[in-house]
Amino acid sequence: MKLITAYIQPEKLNDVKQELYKAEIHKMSVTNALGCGQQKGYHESYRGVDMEVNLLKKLRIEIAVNEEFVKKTIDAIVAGARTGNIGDGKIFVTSLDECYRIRTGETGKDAIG
Amino acid sequence: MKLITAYIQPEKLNDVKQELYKAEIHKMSVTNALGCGQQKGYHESYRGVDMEVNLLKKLRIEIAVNEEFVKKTIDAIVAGARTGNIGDGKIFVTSLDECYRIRTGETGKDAIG
Amino acid sequence: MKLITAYIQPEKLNDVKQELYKAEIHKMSVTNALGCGQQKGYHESYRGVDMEVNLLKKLRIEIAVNEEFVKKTIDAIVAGARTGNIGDGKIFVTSLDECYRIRTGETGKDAIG
Amino acid sequence: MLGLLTVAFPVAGWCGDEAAAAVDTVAAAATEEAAPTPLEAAKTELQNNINIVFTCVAAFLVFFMQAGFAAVEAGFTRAKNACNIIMKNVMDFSIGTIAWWVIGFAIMFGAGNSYFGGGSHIAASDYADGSSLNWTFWIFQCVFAGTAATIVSGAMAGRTKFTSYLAYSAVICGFIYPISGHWSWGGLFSAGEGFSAGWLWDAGFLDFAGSTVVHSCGGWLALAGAITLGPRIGKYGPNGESKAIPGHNIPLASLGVFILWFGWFGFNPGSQTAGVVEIGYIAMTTNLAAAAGAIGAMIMAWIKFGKPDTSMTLNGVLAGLVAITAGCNCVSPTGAVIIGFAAGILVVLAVEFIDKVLKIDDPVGAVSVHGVCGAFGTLALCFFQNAPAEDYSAMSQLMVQLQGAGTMFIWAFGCGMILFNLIKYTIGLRCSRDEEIRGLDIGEHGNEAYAGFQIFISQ
Amino acid sequence: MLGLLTVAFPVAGWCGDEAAAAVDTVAAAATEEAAPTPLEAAKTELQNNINIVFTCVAAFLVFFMQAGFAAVEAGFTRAKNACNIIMKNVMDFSIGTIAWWVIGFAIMFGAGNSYFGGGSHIAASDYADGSSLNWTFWIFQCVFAGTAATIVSGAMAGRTKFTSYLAYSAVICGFIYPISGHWSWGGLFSAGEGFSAGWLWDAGFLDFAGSTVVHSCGGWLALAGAITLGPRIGKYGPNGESKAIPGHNIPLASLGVFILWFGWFGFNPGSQTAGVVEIGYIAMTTNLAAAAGAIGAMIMAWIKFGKPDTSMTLNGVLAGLVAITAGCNCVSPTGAVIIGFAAGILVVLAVEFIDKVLKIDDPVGAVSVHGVCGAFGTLALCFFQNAPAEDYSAMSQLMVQLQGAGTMFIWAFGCGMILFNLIKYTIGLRCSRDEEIRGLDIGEHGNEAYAGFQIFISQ
Amino acid sequence: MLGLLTVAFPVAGWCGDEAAAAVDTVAAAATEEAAPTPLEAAKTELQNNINIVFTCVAAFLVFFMQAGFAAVEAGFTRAKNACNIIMKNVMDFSIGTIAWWVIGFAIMFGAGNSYFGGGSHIAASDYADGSSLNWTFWIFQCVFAGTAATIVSGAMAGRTKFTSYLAYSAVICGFIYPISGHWSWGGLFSAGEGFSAGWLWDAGFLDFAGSTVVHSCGGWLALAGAITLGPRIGKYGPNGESKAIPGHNIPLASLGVFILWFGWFGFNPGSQTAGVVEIGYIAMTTNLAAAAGAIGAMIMAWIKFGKPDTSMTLNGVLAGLVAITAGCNCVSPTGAVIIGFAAGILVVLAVEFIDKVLKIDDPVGAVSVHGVCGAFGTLALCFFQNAPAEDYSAMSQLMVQLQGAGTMFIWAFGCGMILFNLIKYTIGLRCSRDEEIRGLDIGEHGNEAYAGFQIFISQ
Ligand SMILES: Nc1ncnc2c1ncn2[C@@H]1O[C@H](COP(=O)(O)OP(=O)(O)O)[C@@H](O)[C@H]1O
Ligand SMILES: Nc1ncnc2c1ncn2[C@@H]1O[C@H](COP(=O)(O)OP(=O)(O)O)[C@@H](O)[C@H]1O
Ligand SMILES: Nc1ncnc2c1ncn2[C@@H]1O[C@H](COP(=O)(O)OP(=O)(O)O)[C@@H](O)[C@H]1O
Repeated sequence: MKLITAYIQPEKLNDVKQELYKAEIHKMSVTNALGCGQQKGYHESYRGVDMEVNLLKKLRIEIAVNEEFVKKTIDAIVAGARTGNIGDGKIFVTSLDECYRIRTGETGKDAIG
Repeated sequence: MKLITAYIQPEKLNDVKQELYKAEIHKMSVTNALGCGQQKGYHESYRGVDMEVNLLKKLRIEIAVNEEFVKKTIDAIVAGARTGNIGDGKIFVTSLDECYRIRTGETGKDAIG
Repeated sequence: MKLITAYIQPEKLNDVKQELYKAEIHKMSVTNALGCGQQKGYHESYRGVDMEVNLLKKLRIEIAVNEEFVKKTIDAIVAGARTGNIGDGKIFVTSLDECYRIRTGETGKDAIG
Repeated sequence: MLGLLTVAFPVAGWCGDEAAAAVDTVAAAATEEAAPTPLEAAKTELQNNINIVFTCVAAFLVFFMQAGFAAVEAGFTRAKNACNIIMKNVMDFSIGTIAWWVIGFAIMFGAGNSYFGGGSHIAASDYADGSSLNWTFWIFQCVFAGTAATIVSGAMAGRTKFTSYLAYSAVICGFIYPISGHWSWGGLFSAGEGFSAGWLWDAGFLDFAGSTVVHSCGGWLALAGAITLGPRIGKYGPNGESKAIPGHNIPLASLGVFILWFGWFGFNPGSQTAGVVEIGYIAMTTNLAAAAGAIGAMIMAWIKFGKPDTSMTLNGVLAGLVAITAGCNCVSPTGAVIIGFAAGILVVLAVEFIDKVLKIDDPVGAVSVHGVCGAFGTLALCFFQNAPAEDYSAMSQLMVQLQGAGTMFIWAFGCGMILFNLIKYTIGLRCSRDEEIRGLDIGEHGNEAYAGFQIFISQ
Repeated sequence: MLGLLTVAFPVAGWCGDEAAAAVDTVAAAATEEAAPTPLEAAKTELQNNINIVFTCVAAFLVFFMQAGFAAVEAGFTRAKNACNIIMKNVMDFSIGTIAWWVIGFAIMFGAGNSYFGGGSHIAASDYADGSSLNWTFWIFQCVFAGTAATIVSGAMAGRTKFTSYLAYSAVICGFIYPISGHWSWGGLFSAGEGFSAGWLWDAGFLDFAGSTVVHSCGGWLALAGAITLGPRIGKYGPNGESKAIPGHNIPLASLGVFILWFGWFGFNPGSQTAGVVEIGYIAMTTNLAAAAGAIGAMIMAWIKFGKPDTSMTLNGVLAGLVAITAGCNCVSPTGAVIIGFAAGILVVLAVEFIDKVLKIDDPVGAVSVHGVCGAFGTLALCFFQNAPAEDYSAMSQLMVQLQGAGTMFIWAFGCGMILFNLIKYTIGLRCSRDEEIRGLDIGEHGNEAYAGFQIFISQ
Repeated sequence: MLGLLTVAFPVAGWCGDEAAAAVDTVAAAATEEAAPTPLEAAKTELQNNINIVFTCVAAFLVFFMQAGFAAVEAGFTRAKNACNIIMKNVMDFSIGTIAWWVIGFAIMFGAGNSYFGGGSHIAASDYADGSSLNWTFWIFQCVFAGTAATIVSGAMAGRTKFTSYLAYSAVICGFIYPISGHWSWGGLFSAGEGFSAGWLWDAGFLDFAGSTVVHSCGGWLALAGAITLGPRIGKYGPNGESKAIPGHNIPLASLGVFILWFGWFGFNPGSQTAGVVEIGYIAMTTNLAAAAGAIGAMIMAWIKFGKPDTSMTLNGVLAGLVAITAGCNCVSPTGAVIIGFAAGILVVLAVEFIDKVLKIDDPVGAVSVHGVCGAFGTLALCFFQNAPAEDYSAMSQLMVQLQGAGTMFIWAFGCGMILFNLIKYTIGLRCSRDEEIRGLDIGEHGNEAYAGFQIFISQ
């Protein structure tokens, strides 16, 4: 089992969700995040004082999947989130040792879906 | 060492906290999240236009523990969060390679508690 | 590749960012979090009813790095975040199996930077 | 005509017995009135226009208090119920206005006996020639009725079914408030034969701008509502200990309190319904009491809880305002300060008592502010008369005031218990558990108050 | 002089033909006027001061509606555009005030013929001796012009270039509004020779406080703006289906609606520009219509969408207020309730129709509230006259009203299409795609409305 | 009596020498006064009631400015200090009201010499027969004192100990403001023998509604406070470079600015303390200056920072209003536009200068808006007189104005430095570092302003 964590542009969430649905991945968790990377920030100013904003608004998506779904999931995220512009985001994959469904007590592969 | 990540219903936080205290687990971090899974969303409408809300409010709890605490922790979360209804949430367990306490520089098992 | 997750005091973000820049680590993602640990909470009261607040405001930083950067990153975070007071925070390190850059499709070491 | 006016509205009525005499005088004035000289006629006409201008503006200010109530109540409760609170505030005034127009005004000021009006003025149909103040009086009284109605929503916040709340609104503005209002204020407006002052007015009951008539009425109804509903989920722990459920937007609530303070300058001076020298005096006592109320509540909260609590201090302002309302025209400036200060202290104690001892969940403190401080102010005015008549006796006035305040408690609380229980066992008073947990905004309205904002909801 | 005053401002003008007669009477009055007796002179002077006081206060209330518009529009749109909406509301009034001072007032009330003023009063230079109401009239009309201007910003929210919006503001307050305003209201202010009432006034067109003159004017301009701009990104799906883009702060919007309701008590009764008995009547009809509008919209939304929608109910209040504006002085109380209720229903249907059928993106419903309900109210008053003249014919009045409302549609919508397209093809009307996605606050102003708050922006 | 009234309050005093003459005239009028005819008596009485109505309403509007200040200051600072700012605004007015009642009013308007009053009217005890305006005058002046007091809180936001702030509030309303106020305005209210106009009034100093007396007073006190406190943690970087600490709620701040603009229609026209034709004129100049101020600040910010900054534009509105306050009754419309526009430009420069050059941390710009623009407006009025007397000399008036504005700077800044340093070295002026970092809401009040909202606090 893998845990897939992706940072994407906020306005791409709907597209990503749709691609995931197409790939029959229906479960995920989303968090608000701020990111900095290659994407240039922008300047705000407040009362005449300049501020460089380099923590940009991003969304963090977390999806736990069984091995056979890893590629499908990553492809779906890329399909939904890619614009080709700097700032499109990253996908991180880590190993998931165990997974429990709180409601039923199921574990492992059964619990993920 | 393991990193335990749980998604629970927001209103269950206090119960989970209490169960964790009973199990003598006093450390955790909590984030706001939105989740979708088997739980059905609901409909909002705004000015006559229907919107299906399928990202539901959840809380994400992260707890780093030593091996001997893993089961206790998971049991405590389940005890606090289970209602038996769809949407109770998931628990994910990953391996933690290392842990540092910023204040003291301690590492590993000592740093976790 | 490692995924470094740190919880720090919110007001230390700028210092941590600066130390990371000095160490030439320019990428990270930040989330709002609440934490409880050894640090004592404080009391709020509302309309005469006391509330103990033991989930304190923290920031969660996530940085994916190649092995050779792990120590530098941790040192930088510690340098920026340590005050010596309880509540300075924790750093967790997990293994990263894979990393993708959405924009280009690059993977692994190339994708991280 | 000016005679009629200045008598029928207790201009500078420092003391009680004038009130009792008023209705007779009106009758007398009607017969005495000889042909006025051109100067007198002109003066009457102009003064009447001055009165209309001031009373109209005051009515607008009182209307604006609706915004204040909405903001205070929304700010002091949770984000997930904010749309619902707002809808309640918009709708209680809207439905209340219509109920007032159809029947409420008729019951309060129409022809009738000293217990009940209703013999004329239904739907404002035969109203036009009633008085020189005319329609201005109607709108001024309409916004007063709306104030009584809106007080309740705060105490019932976060768990009431919306349809039930709508039903309640119509009944209070159409019946409960105007009936008891007639007893104290029915004599303010007389169109001659067939009209009668209320029995409390006749008894010499003093309540210039409505500490009892408006605020206690709303406050005791709120008490009945909060009791019938029961507390919000999570408000009391397993051992009955009170838990804090903090309000989500204190800046909004404070804006609401400032709006209410502002509106009270219409409520109290406007109750003079005349543009005369007394309105400045009333504005002064009103302001002194509000300021003293804030100070009293802040100090009391500081002593009891260790820190100067914001929401208690804001309640203190309102407590001072409610308490001075009955006597704003007749107490001395020093009296106003004392009444306000005491009300500020009282509201802190009352909130604690109701919350921790009675274990009644009143999210915004409506019962303490409007019920308790309203009754307190009604009684307190006896001891701080600015210029009492020679034969004035504080104790005998106190008896009358006790009678008035007590009657209101029995009437409003009683009606409230009957009404809310009726609703409870017919259409149902409380929303479902799930709806309450998710928030009434989504459950009742399918809306969200702060779309996009990340809000931590663990309660 | 008092004669002039009470005639020139249609005091209690229940019906239409008085209006037509007014200008002649003014002329007549000017010649007839013999030396007034000292009593008459004193009375005139005092009544004039009463009028000034009331009209000034009313002007202040109407000014305060700017705050209401800003809050409603900000609350009903997304957080990322909140600074921009606010800047638009501040600047349209500011630029509008200056444009009004330089040329607008002159065009609307200056010397001229029945189609166009402008022959005097530029920059208030030669204005001082114009009328007994004098400067009070100027400020009252200034805030009216500001109201017409600010209506548009809501319909164009979230995608308009800021500079273009500034340009638009100057044109509407300097030209579009005063020209059409002159047709209906030019005759309100006459300094004698060389001045002329407008042709719609002469035709007997009734629009007491501006359902058509102010609100429809703004509403149809808003329609032109929304059409020319096109919808916000993401408002319509690939198949043209409408998507909801929820407002970010409903409590703020509701505060705005209460402020507008409050301000309307300046707008409608203030249009009497006199402190007389009628202002109370107008306040009553205004309040009844607003309440009925809320009820109508709530019921309609409940029926159509299954739940009582908050933002629609708030729109219902405004719909009732806009609709009663034209006839607030002349319809019966029952008429006011009916007009308000119908407007509440109408606004829900109009919002749906414009959004789902015409597919025009009007984020706050400005076209439905001000355009549609303004026109509706202008026509509806024909059928609910409180005390019509003997020879009054609703149908013939309806023809006149149709002429007035229709003319306004052609004028305002036409001017709007020309103006906005001119801007579109010169300085550009719409901001860039990137700017729109990130939000106008950062793009246009480099500011953030809620610094520090975590806001989920997936739209 | 009417004579007394119209002289004692500078009705239409376009120019300075009338003021100097006023006190003598009052004395003269008192002796001359023969028995008035019935008509004269009636006219005096009615006009007096008109004045009371208008002045009361104006006082209510000025009171409402407290809500505006609270909203502006809360919105322009960080969320973690919002409860604290609100408590300061509620309490400075509350404590200020009581201090004003006890001693402030007596010092400013009681019997005394031209430097100091205080010989009567303590706690409003012997006040009743003072003047025909009576209590209305008291409440109007009370809310003015509250305005001066509340200005300071914004400049000291985010780091001041709450108890210290309470102490300060009592001193300013009880002593600092009334003493200097007596110099310019003591002559507004004379009860005959033993009363004396202030020396600045005698010198012909013109400050109709308080650019200097109220706003500069507050502004220079704010300067002293901000200097004594030092900047907020994180406001200046290691090399002294200024950092932005963005306000957390710009929509709230903008609502505050609209409320202030609205309230200023009480502040300026109300200073006429009479319901006469001039109030419309004053409303017009006030509005023109506010609008021009917004435009001036927006343009200047656009030029200097590349984009039209929202908070600067909002400050521009206030700058225009503060600047016109001194001369609102005597400058020409064009003059009002110029003064407002210049103040808008000036405020942007002043904010930058104070922030970046002087390195004084004034979170909301109170010093620039009230201090700098108040002084500017006081001087500027010399050059834009609408109808100057034949022998009027702008330069000699300027000398008087410089004397008045300069005196106020020395007085208010001096008193402020003494007072704040006294507090600093006794009870302490600044809260602890930890408290400041966590936010004063939790530290001082144990409250949270936005419970549940996720707020990113890295500053
Ligand atoms: N090494 C990293 N660790 C954590 N988050 C990262 C890392 N690299 C990128 N991110 C996240 O991905 C977002 C996009 O990255 P960026 O470098 O701006 O664009 P791109 O990936 O297209 O080159 C960042 O804002 C950040 O949130
Ligand atoms: N595979 C997954 N990856 C990430 N988050 C998940 C996954 N499955 C469930 N979740 C989280 O757990 C929550 C509850 O899951 P859901 O399927 O609705 O209920 P249940 O687990 O009771 O069947 C979801 O809202 C989501 O936040
Ligand atoms: N075992 C853990 N699991 C998850 N989060 C932790 C853990 N220990 C600490 N944290 C996070 O680190 C923060 C600081 O920890 P705390 O124990 O208060 O101080 P310190 O680490 O200085 O002893 C906590 O508020 C929490 O967010």
